[in-house]
Amino acid sequence: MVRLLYFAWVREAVGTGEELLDIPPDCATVESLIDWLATTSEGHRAAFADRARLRAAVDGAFVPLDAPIEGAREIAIFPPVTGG
Amino acid sequence: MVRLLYFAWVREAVGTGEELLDIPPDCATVESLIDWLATTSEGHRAAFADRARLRAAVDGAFVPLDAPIEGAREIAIFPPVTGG
Amino acid sequence: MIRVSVQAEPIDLAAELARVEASGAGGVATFSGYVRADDGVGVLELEHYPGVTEAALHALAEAATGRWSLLAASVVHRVGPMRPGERIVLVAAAAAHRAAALEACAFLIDRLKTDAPFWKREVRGGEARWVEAREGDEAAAKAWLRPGRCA
Amino acid sequence: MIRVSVQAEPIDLAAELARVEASGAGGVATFSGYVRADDGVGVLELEHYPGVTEAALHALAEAATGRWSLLAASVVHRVGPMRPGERIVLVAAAAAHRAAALEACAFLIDRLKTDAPFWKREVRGGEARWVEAREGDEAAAKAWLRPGRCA
Repeated sequence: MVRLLYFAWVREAVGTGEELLDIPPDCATVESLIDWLATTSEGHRAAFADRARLRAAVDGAFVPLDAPIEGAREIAIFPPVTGG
Repeated sequence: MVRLLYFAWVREAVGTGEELLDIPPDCATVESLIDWLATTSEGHRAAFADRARLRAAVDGAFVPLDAPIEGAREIAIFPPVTGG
Repeated sequence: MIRVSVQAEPIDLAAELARVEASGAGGVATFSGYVRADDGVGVLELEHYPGVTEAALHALAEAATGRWSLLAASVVHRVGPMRPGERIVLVAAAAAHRAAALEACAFLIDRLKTDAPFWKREVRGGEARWVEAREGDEAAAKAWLRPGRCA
Repeated sequence: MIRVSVQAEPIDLAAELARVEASGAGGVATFSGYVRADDGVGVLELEHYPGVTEAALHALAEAATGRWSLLAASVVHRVGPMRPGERIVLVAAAAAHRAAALEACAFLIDRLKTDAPFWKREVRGGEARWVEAREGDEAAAKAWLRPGRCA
């Protein structure tokens, strides 16, 4: 089980900020995880339509979308940050 | 009559912060004024011994030592500033 | 001394400054960011990634402390809803000399804009809109990575 | 809005900040300088050129306001005797965006060091010594004159 976290408009589009999922074993990277998530609901599909607007963190560390996710316990997907 | 002002260690060496003086008409620049002032007392001589450590203002405006002083009402002589 | 806070409460500037001043520094530089009052925003909401945000801010403060030998660094960021004119963020850097404090302060706020997981949502006349990231922010943050940058 | 004060009273940072914040700025940058507590100075005395100092600080604040389109600029400097840890100077710049506020703040303190007639005298164990001007201050102030300076 992996904990998925969504923030900002990604969270709103998905419809939840958090879900616990069994991820298919062939999801090797954040990007392939996103591909699979997009098939799980209309909300996921809409949230993940534009990959250029997505960022990710694996176990609390910012990573590029082609980063591996093997062994990850928490994966967050969100828009570019806008703090400060 | 011109008002002379001295600050910081220049003031301490001269022995006063302010004096009103009739300046000889051949004192055309701050530098020539300083030459003349240095002859007026031992304190003035000591204060003005090292020209590289002196700065000046004429009527409130910072000027180089070779600036003209004709018509000046207030001339200040002081060390490089050290505020802030 | 590093202080990091991500909080719903208003930022108490005087209290935060008293902390960094207690380091005995010769100079303290600060930057405060505010909800803009001039573009019709009624409410600004700040969302963050709990835990990870605090860790990112701490790492940023540690990086600044090491690079500029700071005596103290504080990064305080508000989350939740806030009104125009309210303080969103405060960064402060205390150092023996002014150049270090000023540069570290600019570094902290530039990098915070891109390195810490915060998201802003503006509410204008009942309509909410997520703020888009600015390319200028990425450029400002990256400038600190160039070895040849003018100080 | 420009505010300049040369005063014997302690600098009230919270009150000064409230003034610049009232401009409705998106960002406020400040720099505060303190009497160093770490080099044995018991008392620091600040002398100035009354009238001319205030005019110089005002001219500096106006230059910064014009160059960075500031919404507010404050320059407050203490004179007379003060103790280690006390605030000598505060500069603050308020602008719509952070880069302008940060740069204007650095400009104000760098130029203040060379353009305003203040002189410091340190008293250490009963012995008084006038502080010498630092060459680095001249260089920092002149850097703002170079058109090619990195921002």
